Amino acid sequence: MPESPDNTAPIRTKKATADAYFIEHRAKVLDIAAFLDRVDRAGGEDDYRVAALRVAISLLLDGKPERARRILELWSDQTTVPIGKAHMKGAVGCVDLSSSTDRST
Amino acid sequence: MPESPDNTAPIRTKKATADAYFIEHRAKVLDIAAFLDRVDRAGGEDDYRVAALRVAISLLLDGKPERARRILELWSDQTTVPIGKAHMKGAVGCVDLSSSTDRST
Amino acid sequence: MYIDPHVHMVSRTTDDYVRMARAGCVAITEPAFWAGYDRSSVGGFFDYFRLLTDFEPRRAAQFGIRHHTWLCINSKESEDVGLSREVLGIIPQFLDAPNVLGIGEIGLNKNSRNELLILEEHIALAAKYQQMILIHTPHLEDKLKGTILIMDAIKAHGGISAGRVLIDHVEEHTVKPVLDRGYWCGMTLYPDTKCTPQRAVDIIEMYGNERIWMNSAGDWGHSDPLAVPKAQMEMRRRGHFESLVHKITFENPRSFLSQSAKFSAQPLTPTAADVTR
Amino acid sequence: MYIDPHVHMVSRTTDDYVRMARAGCVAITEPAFWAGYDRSSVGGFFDYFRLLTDFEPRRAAQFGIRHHTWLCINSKESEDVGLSREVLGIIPQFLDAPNVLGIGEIGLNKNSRNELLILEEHIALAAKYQQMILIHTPHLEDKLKGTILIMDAIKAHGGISAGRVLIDHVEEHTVKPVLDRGYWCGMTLYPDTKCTPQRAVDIIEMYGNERIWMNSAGDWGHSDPLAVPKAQMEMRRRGHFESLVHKITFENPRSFLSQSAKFSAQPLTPTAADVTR
Repeated sequence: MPESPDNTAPIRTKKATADAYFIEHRAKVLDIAAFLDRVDRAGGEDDYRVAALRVAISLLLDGKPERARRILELWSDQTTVPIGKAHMKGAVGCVDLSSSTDRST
Repeated sequence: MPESPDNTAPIRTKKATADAYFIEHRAKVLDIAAFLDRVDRAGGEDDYRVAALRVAISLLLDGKPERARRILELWSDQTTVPIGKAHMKGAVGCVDLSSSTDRST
Repeated sequence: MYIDPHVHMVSRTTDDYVRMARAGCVAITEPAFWAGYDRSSVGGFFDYFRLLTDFEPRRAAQFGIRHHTWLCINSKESEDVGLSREVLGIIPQFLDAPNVLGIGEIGLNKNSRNELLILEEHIALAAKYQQMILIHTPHLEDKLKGTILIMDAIKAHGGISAGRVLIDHVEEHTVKPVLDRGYWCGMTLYPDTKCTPQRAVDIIEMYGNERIWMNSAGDWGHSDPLAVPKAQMEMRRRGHFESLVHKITFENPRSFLSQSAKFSAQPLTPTAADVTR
Repeated sequence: MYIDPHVHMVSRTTDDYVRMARAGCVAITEPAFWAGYDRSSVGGFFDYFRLLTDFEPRRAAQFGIRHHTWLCINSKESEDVGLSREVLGIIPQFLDAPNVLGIGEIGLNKNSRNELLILEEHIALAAKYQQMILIHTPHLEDKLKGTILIMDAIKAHGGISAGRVLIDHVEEHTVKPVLDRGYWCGMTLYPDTKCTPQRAVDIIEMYGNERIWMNSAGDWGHSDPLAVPKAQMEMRRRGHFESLVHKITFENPRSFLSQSAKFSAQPLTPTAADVTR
């Protein structure tokens, strides 16, 4: 068992990272493409969750670090006061980015 | 067993499509974000596969239909002549988009 | 009840047979495949074809599953033209076996000249012996180019009816060219590198339900011999009619495969455990 | 060898215990959880706490796994303040059971006023009885807000040491605030809605390996009681040292949990099948 006093990982390269993980993320990009195509083919009004997904996808390409953290923050309820009453038990996955409703009332 | 002469599916809405599939594609966007963050943290030269992934991601947001088909075409070898000899058995997942090498020689 | 028309059972366990049978699998077809390494002599292929035509159908029958097969040397081994021709030479003696449906899975891998040469010779063999053809299309970035080259090669021969050729592993960028030329097509449900059940059902919604089937291509790699019933669940989840589920996963493969009189999807009573081994 | 410090075995099978034991699980802790529906009376909680303190440790012992637990009423049920207080009233009589480590998983779900009220009363109970706390943070879009509200509530009480509180289900946007305030944190490996093994290992690489653990939170929904050994594989795949794998999946949870003298990860010989049922 190799030991390291500070438990650090071996240094990795971008190439090694792509060797290990490119194929599965290639598949995930295709899955998202197919999902967005599916939404296109469906009828009815636009859905705020899909809109929030598109905004998140744009963050993937903005050239800044910590995309995962920033996307999670984007989708988060940014209010700070408890809501009056819980009317459901589940969660949706994102807030409505087009809404400025203060849900703390 | 309900029957339909033309085997068509029930009409679906964008909302119903998001109800069924949003959460898992939300997770896939986060996975891709974390992968791109991981590449950022790694050392060495940029990898052409990650570059091809970024171009594909930009197609997710170009507002045109058939993203899945177009992304697969983007990643495809567009040459039309057989190569001289197969030097490997596997495939990478995309061509090098920065290269105009004719691989048919 | 379903048919998995492309699954490499030589690489799967008896537990997989049990699970497939429980999920409703009544018939399969097993194309000859690459072993994960290049076989070193024609003798290795001879024994593989014996397995596909003798042992494997007996193994499947114990679980009430009808086993059929297709014979060839894989395009991954086509750079060795000499060995490939030796293998082509022994195929005819197996074509009369009761479970052989035709030549397959032939096609291209890296789209090389020798692969194309050996593909052409397989096509000629199929034509000479009036065999159906099961086509493997290349992986990932090589698929689009290879699919076109393969269809051009079949057309160039001139002696093969498009309706007797199944072109497998189509995805969103290859399904339309294949259907437009009159071929049957298969969608392979495979982790990461081919279609997911969702994308396969999308393709049916976009390109129709004629001349198309789904298969697992379960093999010695990361793959899922229960992929077809999982895709059935995906169709039901979307509210597709049970009649469409049945058409895609049973009637369509039965229609194509029944062009060989040897194919059957009739109920089969599981045989006793095979004690001849 | 690993510890799964958050798994709801009441909802899992004996087969899961077998697989966990084979994968190297030596100890688990099971926080009290929501049943999938609201329990209708304090009697239901009484029986649930008996299960967690009596039956489940005996079941786990048959597989050589040491079982520990945490007690509470879940935040999903906190809108019923009256029932919640009844449940708070019966918890003390269970706190001396040999496998009870503290109060948990308490926290917030939709970040409502009543949830916060009942959380504060749980915190006060933990302080009064000098119990450790295991915190559940809300799901998805509610997590960030809830994590801050929870930490504020613990701080406002003033009687709880941060080092005796584990804040679970952190993700990339909550891990740093939790660590910065001196708490322990847990990463939950869960399909779609929490961390994947990959993202959890990313977080370790970005935020360090102190005061952090991983768990499966296996429950009655789509979840994976083998998630921790899978994350160990992910660490090895990246070339992390075995010492780091061991630290994250064994030493860290042992360090935190050993603040209770009742915790043990010592080897346990599997007991005979339990025939008292």
